[in-house]
Amino acid sequence: MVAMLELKNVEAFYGPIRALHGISLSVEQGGIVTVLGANGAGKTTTLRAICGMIKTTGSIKFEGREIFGKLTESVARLGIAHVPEGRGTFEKLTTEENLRLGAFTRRDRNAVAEDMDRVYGYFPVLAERREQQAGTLSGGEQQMLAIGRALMLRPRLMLLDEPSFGLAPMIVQEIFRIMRSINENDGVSMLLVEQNAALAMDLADQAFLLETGEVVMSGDTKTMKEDESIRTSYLGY
Amino acid sequence: MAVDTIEEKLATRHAQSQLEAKLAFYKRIGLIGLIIFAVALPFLVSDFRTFQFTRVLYISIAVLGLNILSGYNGQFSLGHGAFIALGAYVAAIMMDRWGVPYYLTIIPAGLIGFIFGFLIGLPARRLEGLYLALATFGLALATPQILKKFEIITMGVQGIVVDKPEVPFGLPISQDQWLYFFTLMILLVLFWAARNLLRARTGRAFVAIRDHHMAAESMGVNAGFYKPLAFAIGGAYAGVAGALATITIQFVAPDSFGVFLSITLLVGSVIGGIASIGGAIFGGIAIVFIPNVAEEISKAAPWAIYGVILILFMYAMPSGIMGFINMLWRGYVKRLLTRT
Amino acid sequence: MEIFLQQVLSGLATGAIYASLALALVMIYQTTELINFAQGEMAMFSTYIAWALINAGMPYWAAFFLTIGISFVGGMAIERIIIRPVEKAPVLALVIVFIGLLVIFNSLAGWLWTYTIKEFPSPFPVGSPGGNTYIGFHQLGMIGVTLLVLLFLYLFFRFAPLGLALRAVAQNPVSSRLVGVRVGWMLALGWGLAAAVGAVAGMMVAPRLFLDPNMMGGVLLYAFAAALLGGTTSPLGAVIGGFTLGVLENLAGTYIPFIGTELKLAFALGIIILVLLVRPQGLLGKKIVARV
Amino acid sequence: AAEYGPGASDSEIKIGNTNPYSGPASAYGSIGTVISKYFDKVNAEGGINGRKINFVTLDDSYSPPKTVEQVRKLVEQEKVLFLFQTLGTPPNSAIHKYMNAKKVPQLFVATGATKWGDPANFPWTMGWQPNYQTEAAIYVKWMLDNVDNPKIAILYQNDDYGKDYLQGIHDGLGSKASLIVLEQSYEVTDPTVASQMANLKNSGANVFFNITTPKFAAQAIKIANELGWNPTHFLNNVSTSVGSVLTPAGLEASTGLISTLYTKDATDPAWDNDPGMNEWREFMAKYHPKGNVANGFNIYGYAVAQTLEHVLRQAGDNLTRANIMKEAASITDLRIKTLLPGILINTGPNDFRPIEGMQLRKFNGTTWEAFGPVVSVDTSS
Amino acid sequence: MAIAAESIGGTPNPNKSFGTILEVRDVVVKFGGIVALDRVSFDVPEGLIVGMIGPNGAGKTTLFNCLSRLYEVDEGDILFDGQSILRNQKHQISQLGIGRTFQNLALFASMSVLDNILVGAHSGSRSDFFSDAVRLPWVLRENRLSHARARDLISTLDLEEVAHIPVAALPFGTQKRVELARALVSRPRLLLLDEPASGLNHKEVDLFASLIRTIRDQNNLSILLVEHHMGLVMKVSDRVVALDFGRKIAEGTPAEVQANDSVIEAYLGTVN
Ligand SMILES: Nc1ncnc2c1ncn2[C@@H]1O[C@H](COP(=O)(O)OP(=O)(O)OP(=O)(O)O)[C@@H](O)[C@H]1O
Ligand SMILES: Nc1ncnc2c1ncn2[C@@H]1O[C@H](COP(=O)(O)OP(=O)(O)OP(=O)(O)O)[C@@H](O)[C@H]1O
Ligand SMILES: [Mg+2]
Ligand SMILES: [Mg+2]
Repeated sequence: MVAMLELKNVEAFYGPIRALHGISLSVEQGGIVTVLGANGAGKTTTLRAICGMIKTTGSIKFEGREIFGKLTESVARLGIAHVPEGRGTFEKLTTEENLRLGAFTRRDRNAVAEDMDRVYGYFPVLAERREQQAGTLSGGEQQMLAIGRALMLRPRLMLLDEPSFGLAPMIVQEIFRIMRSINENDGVSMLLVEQNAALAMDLADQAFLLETGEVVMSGDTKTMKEDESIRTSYLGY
Repeated sequence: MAVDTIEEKLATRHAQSQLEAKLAFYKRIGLIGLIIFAVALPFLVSDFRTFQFTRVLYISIAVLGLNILSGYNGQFSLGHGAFIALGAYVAAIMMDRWGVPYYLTIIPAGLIGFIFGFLIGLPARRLEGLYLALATFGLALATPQILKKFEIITMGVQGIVVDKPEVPFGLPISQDQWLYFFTLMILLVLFWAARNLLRARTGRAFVAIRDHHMAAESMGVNAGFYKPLAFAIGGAYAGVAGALATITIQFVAPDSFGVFLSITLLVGSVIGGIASIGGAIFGGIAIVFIPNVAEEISKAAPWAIYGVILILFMYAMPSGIMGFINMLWRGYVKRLLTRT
Repeated sequence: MEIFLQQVLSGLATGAIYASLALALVMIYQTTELINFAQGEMAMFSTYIAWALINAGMPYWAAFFLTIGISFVGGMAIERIIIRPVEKAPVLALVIVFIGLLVIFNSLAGWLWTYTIKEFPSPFPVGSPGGNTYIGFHQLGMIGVTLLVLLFLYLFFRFAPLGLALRAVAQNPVSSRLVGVRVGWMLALGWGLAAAVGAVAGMMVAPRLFLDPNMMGGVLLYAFAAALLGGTTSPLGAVIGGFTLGVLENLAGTYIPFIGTELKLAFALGIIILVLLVRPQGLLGKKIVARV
Repeated sequence: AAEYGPGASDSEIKIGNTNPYSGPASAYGSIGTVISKYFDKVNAEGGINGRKINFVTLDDSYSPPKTVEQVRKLVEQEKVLFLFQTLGTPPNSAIHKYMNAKKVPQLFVATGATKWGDPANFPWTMGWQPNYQTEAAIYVKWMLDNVDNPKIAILYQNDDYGKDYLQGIHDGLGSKASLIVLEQSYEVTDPTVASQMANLKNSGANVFFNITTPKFAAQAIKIANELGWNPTHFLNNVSTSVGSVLTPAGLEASTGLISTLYTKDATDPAWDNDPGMNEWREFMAKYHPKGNVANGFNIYGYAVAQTLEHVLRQAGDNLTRANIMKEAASITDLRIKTLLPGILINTGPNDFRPIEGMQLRKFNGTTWEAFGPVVSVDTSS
Repeated sequence: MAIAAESIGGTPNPNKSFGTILEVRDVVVKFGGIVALDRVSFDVPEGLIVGMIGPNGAGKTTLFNCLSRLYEVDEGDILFDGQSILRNQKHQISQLGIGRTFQNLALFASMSVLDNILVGAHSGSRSDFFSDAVRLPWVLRENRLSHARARDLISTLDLEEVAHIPVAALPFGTQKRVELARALVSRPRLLLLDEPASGLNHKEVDLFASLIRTIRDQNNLSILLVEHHMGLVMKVSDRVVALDFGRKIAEGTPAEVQANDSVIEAYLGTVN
């Protein structure tokens, strides 16, 4: 079985600065992989590299096809949804317009409408804020919006950059529940960057640990949880 | 960024500060060299060229004013020519009507530019981006019309002719050379002041407002004061430039101050590098010389060539000449750093 | 009273001129959140193309639609070829490129067709309804066409997902790409549509103003003001802004002796700025709030 | 033996000029172009007294500071013998003092302001065309003689040119200035003069002075017609071109316009077989094929260049600046074939106004018909 | 972060004086139909750290924005040191002694770290444009003082390496420290922190907890802390206020609030 997503030796650059020094990782079909690492380790950069948002070298394959060098929009059109760091809200549009844009590439109007209801079902507060200018939503509401917008794409692979960022504990639990259900019911694969390592490790099957742009440790989450250094740095027990 | 021991940290820091000192030294030498060159220039070229460079100097002063306003404070002005007009008329009227010597017109022109700038900056506080552009564009458009309307003061469309300043103290130089030095002196003072200002509390407040309006206020920056202040300072610089323009050209008329002047200033400012001090000089050079170059290339459609030059310039140096130089400089510093 | 009516109607007719170009500005604003200073000159250039086609013997309406098509493609080409290299440059660099385009089109038109004014035909009958001296068929037709363009833009932004995508691109190209919007093509589309709308404006105003390379130079500022007064995101606002401006300046010029005809533009702008001070989003614009 | 000032030699005479080839006044640029072409012709035919003309023409965008710069370049760097046909009142005002201080001729300037004919104060500056005030005075005089109970409305361009005409009308009316019921101005940047025209019509005037440049002239004529306003309509000389003003405005609407002309008009069928105009047409075809024959500037430029040619021929081998000025001030009864019959050029040490005569003409729907003699009004005050 | 970790844990603050520095009185804020704050009242005692929790959209940031005068209060009053701040304008707040950080970062993107922090010193300095332009001696002196203070904070918060780098290029966590330094440089008496720990990993949160307490103790600060990271809130807060739908639903010691039923229902969820 080919991996759904496979990165080989990926380097990434911000101008002349090299932020990734040859990352290799893969996400199985239907799998959930989490990427851990300290501030500035390169987690966000890894996700950006996959989406062609920054200058990269190396090989990135999606379902066996090379997507390296593709435009970001073409990557999205393959069914890869990205919940970006900083949420990427369309601040001047309404909540609903933000969600509609998530489904921009889709032509199945009825299903889109269903999905819209589904997202509102997940996050009732967004339904109440339908016509509100998205930039005035609270931080957490915008985070829900970002996740909702990604779901609207009906992706096959989700790249989630700290989905729990700024969310209240209850919503965090809710979101992880949703992710698990989407993964299990719809077979959506996920690449998850998350500071709440305990939750992430529970959800994911595989984990990669980044340090200054390199993978320093990887494995399935069960064994990783046993690791002493991971426990002290990321899990806190 | 992973430095392990205190010793290592101190060692890198020491190397870094040595390097900084060295670079600062280079910069200073470069600056002194430039000033010497500027002083020597009129002795190397003809009176006509000297006159052209005098224009470069006073236009640079106006561009610097615009840089402070638009580049540092982020208030986009399409009407900066209005302040030049103001300064120019203040000087012309003082000289022509009241017989005031030319050198006494500079400060009043600057002051009146300052006051008008502040007044115009007051409503501008509530206008952002395009709205401010429209308001200032309107100002630029109305300037010649207002000058024509108030004929009693401005002599209307006839304009005002003034005398060329004499060389003082029996110096053995030509009138054009004297005017150049006079303008250069004022320019140096104003550039020095701008540099101080922008590196200090006021300058930081300007940039803070540009970068994040609300955060700036929360840090105690009174945008309601600093925004008009930026207008006032921009206006004062342009006012001084206007007075110098009158003295250099010896003629003012409403048609010298149309919309195109304001647009030209903006073009110069962006080409030079809008958020920079040194860029203003390049802006002045660009404003005076690009049309000449365009004319050399094609007499038939010089403006088309001018447009092409502008576009190509922006392709090559989207952050202006100074932005480009800074990029090269940073590259050089980086190479120095990696060598050590 | 008669003069009042006369001035109001003449203001509406002139307002239609402002409104038609303002629509093009709104169109480009939706995709870039910028005003293209070259929009007027592009419209003028399109009108020359139409003029050349008509002079070569093409029937009016054929030339009309062909010109719209050429302008659409031309607008897209300009975006893809000239604007693209500075897409990511600072805003002011783009503004300078707009200014560059403005002077190039102006100068090119002067070079190709000289500065002598040219007559441009109107598709509408000569004269006026019932032989009245207030408003002619052409002015009425022009107002009608402006409203048609408005309707088209309204439907486009209201119902086509493309309309939403255009606005998204203007605000946040990065997020737009993440949801699969082809940003480059959207920008090109925006430019193409703006150029096409501009072409309609040019062909409608030329019979009134006469065709010359500076035909749109004066109109641009009015259109700019009209678009801001109405609210840059609202096509209807732009049209209302245009009509308001046309009537306002006429009445100011007629009834306020000190303002007279010299300062009527300055006065009208002053009023607009006062309105914007109270209502910064323009008459019909949606208020956009920034928060921390 | 030959005597030479700067810019002149056995083989060459270098002449400087500024014109707005760019900017809002760029329509005037065609004057500079046609003059260049005319000197191409002169040179192709052997030059003047064996010397080629080197005509250096620079762009000043109609902006006085730019003019000063370009003129200093011409005088100090290019070292031209003199300046010829520098265009526009503000640009010429800006260099007026400089030229006279430097004692460099500022010859046949392209503006109709009155101040260029002032040899006592500015002996190095000379105009060429009839000045605007003279023209205005001619209309006023005729109007006072021929219109009963006149009530005057005026539309003028709000700049030096328009104001000069306005001044001329006021001077011509003298104590009768109260006959003016309404004056309206427009800016060159205005899109249309519709509003002004409505007000002028509404003023109840029966006389209309139309002091506008071609585009606005065409608009004004057209709008007056649409408004059903039929005053005695005086159109200033600047905008009399049949091809590029009256035809766009509508020939029917233009019928009855009164103006003064001093040049012939290529689009006027009256001159279709005129030998002088045929010469000009040949020139246009051979040396300036891209030039628009409907554009009156091409006739104007041709005529003024011929005037200069005459002066230079007359100067012979004495090509000093002082002598150029002297020769320019001693023209008697020069006839230029593209000027109207009866218009003669005369200058003298105290007469720096080459063309002072004009002839009233009325548009009959196809052509300008002369009526009355060539008149000149003395405005030197 | 190389912060000395001595004062981790709930050791009581020796500077505690039990005066009240901030009183929020029946504050109401509405946005159209939404009532973002509904008669919220609570106090911040001098020298204490008050945590504020609540679901997303409960109105926490809105309250901060009222304290900064970025939002207008529809009803109610806010007293700082016994004086209503509602008469003050936004730029006067920092001068009163209230410093803050922002939930979504609000740094001056083009400026270096040092300059960002120096802007924070704006309200604590006096120089005007003229004295700046001609470099009057007292301005230079004042400038040296601000620089020294900024340098201090840069080293406390371990920002030396990046002091001259434009903040836009820094990782998120570093930017948060810059914001903290910028808020501290003007020596505020009340510090408002809006989700300072979001985006930090577990270890970093721990370090941050000790940092807050150290800063509080060294500067005699009072702190109002909005945070979703319950571990942090529980560890550092002396008192906790909980909001839901703009209403205060609980107030008390961390333990009390954590055990409160409505808080569990609205905010914490059952699993925690
Ligand atoms: N826009 C940028 N310009 C320059 N450098 C950048 C930029 N964004 C990130 N970097 C650098 O790239 C490196 C990796 O950053 P990245 O954002 O991928 O980290 P991260 O692991 O996501 O951290 P965090 O937990 O803070 O989100 C950092 O050293 C950072 O300074
Ligand atoms: N300017 C505004 N216009 C309209 N609604 C607003 C505005 N600002 C805030 N709101 C609404 O008020 C409510 C409170 O927002 P606030 O940002 O205070 O929430 P919060 O408690 O800080 O939430 P979070 O934990 O997600 O940051 C939200 O529902 C938000 O949508
Ligand atoms: Mg990240
Ligand atoms: Mg919040």
